[in-house]
Amino acid sequence: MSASTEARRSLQQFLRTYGVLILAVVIECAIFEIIARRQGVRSFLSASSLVNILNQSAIYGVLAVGMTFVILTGGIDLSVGSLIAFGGVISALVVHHGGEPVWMWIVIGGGVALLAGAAAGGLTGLLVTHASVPPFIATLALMSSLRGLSYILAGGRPIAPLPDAYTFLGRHRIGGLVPVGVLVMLSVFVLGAVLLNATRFGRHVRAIGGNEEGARLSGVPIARTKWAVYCMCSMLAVLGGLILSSKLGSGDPKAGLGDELGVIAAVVVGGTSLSGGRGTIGGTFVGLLIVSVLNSGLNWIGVESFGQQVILGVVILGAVLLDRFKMHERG
Amino acid sequence: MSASTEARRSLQQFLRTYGVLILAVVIECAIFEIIARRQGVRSFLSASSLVNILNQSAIYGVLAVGMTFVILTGGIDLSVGSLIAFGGVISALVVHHGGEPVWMWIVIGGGVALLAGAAAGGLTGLLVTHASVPPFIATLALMSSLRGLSYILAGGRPIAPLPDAYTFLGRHRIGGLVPVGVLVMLSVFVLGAVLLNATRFGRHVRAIGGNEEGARLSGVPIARTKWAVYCMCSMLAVLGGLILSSKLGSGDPKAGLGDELGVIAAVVVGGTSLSGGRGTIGGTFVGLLIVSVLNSGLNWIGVESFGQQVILGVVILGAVLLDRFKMHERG
Amino acid sequence: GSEPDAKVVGASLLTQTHVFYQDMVAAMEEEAKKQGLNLRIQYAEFDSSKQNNQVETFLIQGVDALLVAPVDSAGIKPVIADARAKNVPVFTVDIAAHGADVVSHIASDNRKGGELLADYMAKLLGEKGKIAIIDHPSVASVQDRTAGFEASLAKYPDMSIVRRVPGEGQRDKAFRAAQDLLQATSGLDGIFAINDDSALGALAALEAAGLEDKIVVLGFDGTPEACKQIRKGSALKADAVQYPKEIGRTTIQTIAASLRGEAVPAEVPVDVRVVDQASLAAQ
Amino acid sequence: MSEFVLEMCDVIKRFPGVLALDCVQFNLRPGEVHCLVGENGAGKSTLMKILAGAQPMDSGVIRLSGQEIHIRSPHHAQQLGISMIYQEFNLSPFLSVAENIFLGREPRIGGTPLINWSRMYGDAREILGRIRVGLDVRTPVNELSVAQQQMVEIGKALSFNSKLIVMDEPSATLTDHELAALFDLIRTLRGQGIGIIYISHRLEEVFEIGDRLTVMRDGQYVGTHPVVDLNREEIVKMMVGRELKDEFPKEVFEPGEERVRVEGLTRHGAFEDVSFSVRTGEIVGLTGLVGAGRTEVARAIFGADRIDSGQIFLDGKPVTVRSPQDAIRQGVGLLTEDRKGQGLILGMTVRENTTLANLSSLVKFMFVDRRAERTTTEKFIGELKIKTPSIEQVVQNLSGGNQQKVILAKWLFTESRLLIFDEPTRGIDVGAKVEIYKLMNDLARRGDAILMISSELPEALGMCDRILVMHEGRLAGELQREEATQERIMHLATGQGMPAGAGV
Ligand SMILES: Nc1ncnc2c1ncn2[C@@H]1O[C@H](COP(=O)(O)OP(=O)(O)OP(=O)(O)O)[C@@H](O)[C@H]1O
Ligand SMILES: Nc1ncnc2c1ncn2[C@@H]1O[C@H](COP(=O)(O)OP(=O)(O)OP(=O)(O)O)[C@@H](O)[C@H]1O
Ligand SMILES: [Mg+2]
Ligand SMILES: [Mg+2]
Repeated sequence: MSASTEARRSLQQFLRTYGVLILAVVIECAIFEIIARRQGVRSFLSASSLVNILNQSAIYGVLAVGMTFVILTGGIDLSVGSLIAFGGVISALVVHHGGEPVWMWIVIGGGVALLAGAAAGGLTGLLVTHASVPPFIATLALMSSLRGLSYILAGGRPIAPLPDAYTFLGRHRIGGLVPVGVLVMLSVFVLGAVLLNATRFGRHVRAIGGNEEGARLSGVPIARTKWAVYCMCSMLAVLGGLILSSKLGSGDPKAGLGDELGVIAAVVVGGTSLSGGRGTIGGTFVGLLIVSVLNSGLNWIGVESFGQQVILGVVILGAVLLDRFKMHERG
Repeated sequence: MSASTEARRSLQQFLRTYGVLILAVVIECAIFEIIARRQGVRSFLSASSLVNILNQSAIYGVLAVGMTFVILTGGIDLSVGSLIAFGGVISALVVHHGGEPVWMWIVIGGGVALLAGAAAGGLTGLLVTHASVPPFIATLALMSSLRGLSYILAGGRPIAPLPDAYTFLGRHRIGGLVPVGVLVMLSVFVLGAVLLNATRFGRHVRAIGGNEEGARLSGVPIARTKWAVYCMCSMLAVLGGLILSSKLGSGDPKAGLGDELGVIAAVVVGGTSLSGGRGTIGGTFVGLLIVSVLNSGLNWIGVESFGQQVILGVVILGAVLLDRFKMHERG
Repeated sequence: GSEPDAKVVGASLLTQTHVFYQDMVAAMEEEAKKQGLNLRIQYAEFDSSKQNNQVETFLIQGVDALLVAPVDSAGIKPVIADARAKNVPVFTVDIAAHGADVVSHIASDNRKGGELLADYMAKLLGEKGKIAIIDHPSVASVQDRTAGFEASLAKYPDMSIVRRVPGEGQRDKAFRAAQDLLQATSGLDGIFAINDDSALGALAALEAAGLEDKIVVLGFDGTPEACKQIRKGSALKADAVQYPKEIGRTTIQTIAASLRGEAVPAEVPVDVRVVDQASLAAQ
Repeated sequence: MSEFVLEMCDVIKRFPGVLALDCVQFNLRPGEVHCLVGENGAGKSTLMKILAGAQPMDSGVIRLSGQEIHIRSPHHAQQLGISMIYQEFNLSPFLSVAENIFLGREPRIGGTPLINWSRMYGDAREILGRIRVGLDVRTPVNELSVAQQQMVEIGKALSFNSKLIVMDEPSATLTDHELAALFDLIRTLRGQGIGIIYISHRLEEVFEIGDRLTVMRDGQYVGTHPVVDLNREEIVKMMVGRELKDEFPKEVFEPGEERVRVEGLTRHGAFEDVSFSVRTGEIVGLTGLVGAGRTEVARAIFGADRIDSGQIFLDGKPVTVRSPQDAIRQGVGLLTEDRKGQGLILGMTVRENTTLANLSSLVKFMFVDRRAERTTTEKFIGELKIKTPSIEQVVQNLSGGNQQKVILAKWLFTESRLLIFDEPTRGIDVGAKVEIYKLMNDLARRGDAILMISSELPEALGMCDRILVMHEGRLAGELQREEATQERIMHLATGQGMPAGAGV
């Protein structure tokens, strides 16, 4: 089979699988555009607004890729919200107390934060694989402890000021146009898709989620694979935290509160099964768009806070239902 | 076998299964007592303090029983925190706008709130059984929507003042000693245990969690059973909300924020498996004690908020680990 | 930590996560040491049930006075009644308790702060312009701030509130909301952020969008980080300042006086002022 | 160098309440097929799981080509050249056939971590070709039938270049066609010097393919003999510990009223226009090749799947069966072919599984009568000779055959008057099979109707009054007990129409 046929086939496959969800994104955009016009605010579908949506979804996006892997193994990670804060606080601490040259300390700070994230993920992985603690509980415990630790490390308040260079990752736009954060997110998605679809590791992740005992008996290294998945997810959460703290120019221990649920929602709306084994990175991207467009759009047309919560719930449900009905119709 | 041998056997069984967790509660108490003595505050282990702990765990307890059933079917309910607020707000609204006789309106308010809870649970059940939406997502959506709705209903701020009689459920002590809330909680536990262990419904719940397809092919009414379980869990959450709003004498739309995770933690620490099928109401009670004693104890010895979060995570993990090691040693 | 016969004051405060409260608590602890009081502090973290439990715990442990910053101004009433039944005097700080028997309430007026900021905004913008609010409407004190702001802004016919976006009082959420706001709304002139975390989030969004010269931000609380930005001449022009340290100090002084048997006023207002670059430079 | 590729000496394995292996001996020569037989729960699978690294042993010595080895994990066992086809499936449902075959050993492009897809698909096709299975290697395995999954398992075991292959009841889900392919393959492997351990409850297979035979009973080693030295009766006696007179104790009863009749039953894609009837006191067989749609028909009658058209009559009255619950209420029971996935609640006890489908009969004043439940369960354990330490044992811990008996007990307890048995004796030892057949006689005598799906032709021929044969979703024909032969059934099952000399 030639590469182009192969590519066409997988595009068709993608549309067949995610067409409904992509439609949901389109419907969202249309609704917001119509309301925006009525209200006389700026057009929702302008290029700058779309870049803005992508830019805002950078953090969720980076997290969602890691979460997809975790959920594919049949696990879950509730600690990512706290890791956003943890990562930001650690890197801000290093940079705040570091001196010249600023660039070096920023790199060191980011590195230390990523290492700390890897340690946290490693701990989760260890608990899940070697002590068979359910991931829900292991990461719930970590969520609480890491949040408390972030506050303690930061002394309860955001760490600032930080040098201007610190905002590169979050605010810089390459050519004045494409935000660095968006590029980082897109790279993470591409790498994630390659890792999941084209490597042995990706096969193993899926196999574990589909039938863990079967995978074990087939010689799949369960412990090592899961461990790597939790490490990866935690490091990506820290990366998200670095982007956020760079956007804000401060290391905020309150950051990311409650974000774990939003990220999980995006992944599941994108068609990944919470019982593991089934799901794709492409689906996660579409799920992310549904949630991000919604969040931005509601702010755009000025829905107040309480109404936003009601609508968020309804839309999550609507998207999942839409997807379910498609499945029913097919099978 | 005589009834007393039977009873002794099941007590032995209980101790074998939960001995380690009960030990954890004892250790917690001992540590808090030692620290309290050092600090020169009053003894943690006084009768009034223990009644206080039970009283404070009444709301979590009522919720935890419902959550145990949901988790036993292999589901999860993230909406219970919002239902606490929702129930309190609705009943407070009714009482606030109702007139004389106060008692009648309190009963009506409670009834309406419970019905609203049943409706919410019924919706979840419907989504889970007939549209096969994963419970995590269905209840996550409901969690968001119900929270928003509670704020909107309450106009963003607690509903008050309410008549004094409203505080009966939450504050009255029978004979000046035993809080009504504690009695309610204990009854819910006893009824829950009977329902789970001695009825067909309870058997069906565990069968569904153990192997849903197998249960269906054995004639277990899957949809009806699950539906009932979600209704029950939601109504119990509303009952918890009624107790809370009665304690506070107001209907607070902020109430119960994040409590879903604490309740799930208590249930899982008590040995119920998140994948369904395995767990007991007795275990949930012990799990509840572990979490409640911890919360009370940390307040008692005056640990500040950040430290509490760190310790909460560590203790949840510790309790689950303790339990796991026991299992390893046996099996 | 104090001598064994020191009077014990149990405090259940709204949160430990706000800089305002951290500053207030620092001053309280310092003053308590001076006054020879044993101050035990708990934080409810916006959870009325938890606050209820904390107050009950204090009552069982036996304290000589209770200090509360209520999560739920109405819902605190029953436990305050319990305390009164045990003859424990109750004081509230920052947030009032509705209809409860409280010895004294020490706070600065959130509503007043909002009013002052509206006037400042009017002055800054020449009494005309479109304003947006970074809101957090589930918190009572925030509701007072925005109510004051709105009421006072109504005096200026050419000024209007065109948007309210939710920032949850958190920097990251406020940042996101402000970005959407800036994208959606053209011709915006000013932003009122309900606390300094929201203001700093909005400021970051303005800077990221390159709009820091076009739109002004007003904040609330006067945290050191915000003051630094104001002093620097950023888009954050002014803050309503509540002087948390003064509130903390006054609170403990009031409690100490009351415990000594002195009469204390039922309301102890602490000044709210607006600080801007000029007034900060003058300090 | 030892003459044996494998020696297992004095292997002991204890489970809570069970001594599963009590000083067991086993050895294997290169290029031989060594059959392992024994009653259900004798410890065959346990011994093999130890060999494959899936479970640790308590004590004992394992030597591979004379070298003592300590097997740490399934992965380690594979590296040592031991591969295993488990009694229960271990495929990953959402991965394709090829991905499953090469799981854990995916071919890579050069030194990169990237998978070499074309090689993987090619190799998978080649392996399946060797066992004459024409599957699309890209199909996710959850879309395959049980038999197809079994073939994938076999393909997977072949893909290792192993010194020895363990096959734990590979034939249980196969029909003769696939079995023939499997045996050809085994002969080829034997020719290549590969040692094969073959576990089966079908003794005819032992005679067809086996070189030597080891018998186990109750966790103990009974003995090892060349197959040619033994006859069927001797093996059975070693296994069961006594003589078995009649392997198919068929009793014929005068059929009564029509219990069930289906007319024009159709579910598109699964079966079309199926019509037949079963009368009380009758045992009717339903056979066919793998994938003929027998299971689907059974599920449709039981209300587990919807039907597109057609009508079901019970006792002459047209009925609509909306769900299994509905079916049970109307006196229909279905013993499923997939015990792990559909037959049992693995985490529940023997007692709870036994009573699950008819719990309502034990309810007194809203509560389940524990005492009655216990006596009921104990009665069935006795009647079916279920080997379990107690009624409170979790069924997960029972041997495969004993699990099957628990499912049987469950359906007996419902007192259904139409019982559909889908491969009821799969994985059941010869002794127990006879017990089950006797039970079927008892049911028929009582006036129940039985529809038995079976891929084992001797069983169908031995026990059924009539045999229905399906071919590609349609009824290809019906044979009376007297006229049925293996050849005639195969003729129908392979779609060659009604054989000469047989009429309905
Ligand atoms: N994980 C386990 N826990 C407890 N007991 C077990 C476990 N696995 C097997 N057993 C017990 O060990 C014994 C041997 O079981 P095994 O599965 O090896 O039998 P088998 O010979 O393979 O039987 P079958 O022919 O039915 O497959 C049985 O009594 C079984 O109940
Ligand atoms: N889950 C599934 N998804 C798609 N097709 C399936 C599925 N299960 C079975 N089939 C197909 O349905 C048809 C009949 O199934 P099945 O093999 O169960 O019939 P059967 O006659 O009962 O065979 P056996 O009992 O020997 O397995 C086959 O073509 C099979 O491939
Ligand atoms: Mg076996
Ligand atoms: Mg079949």
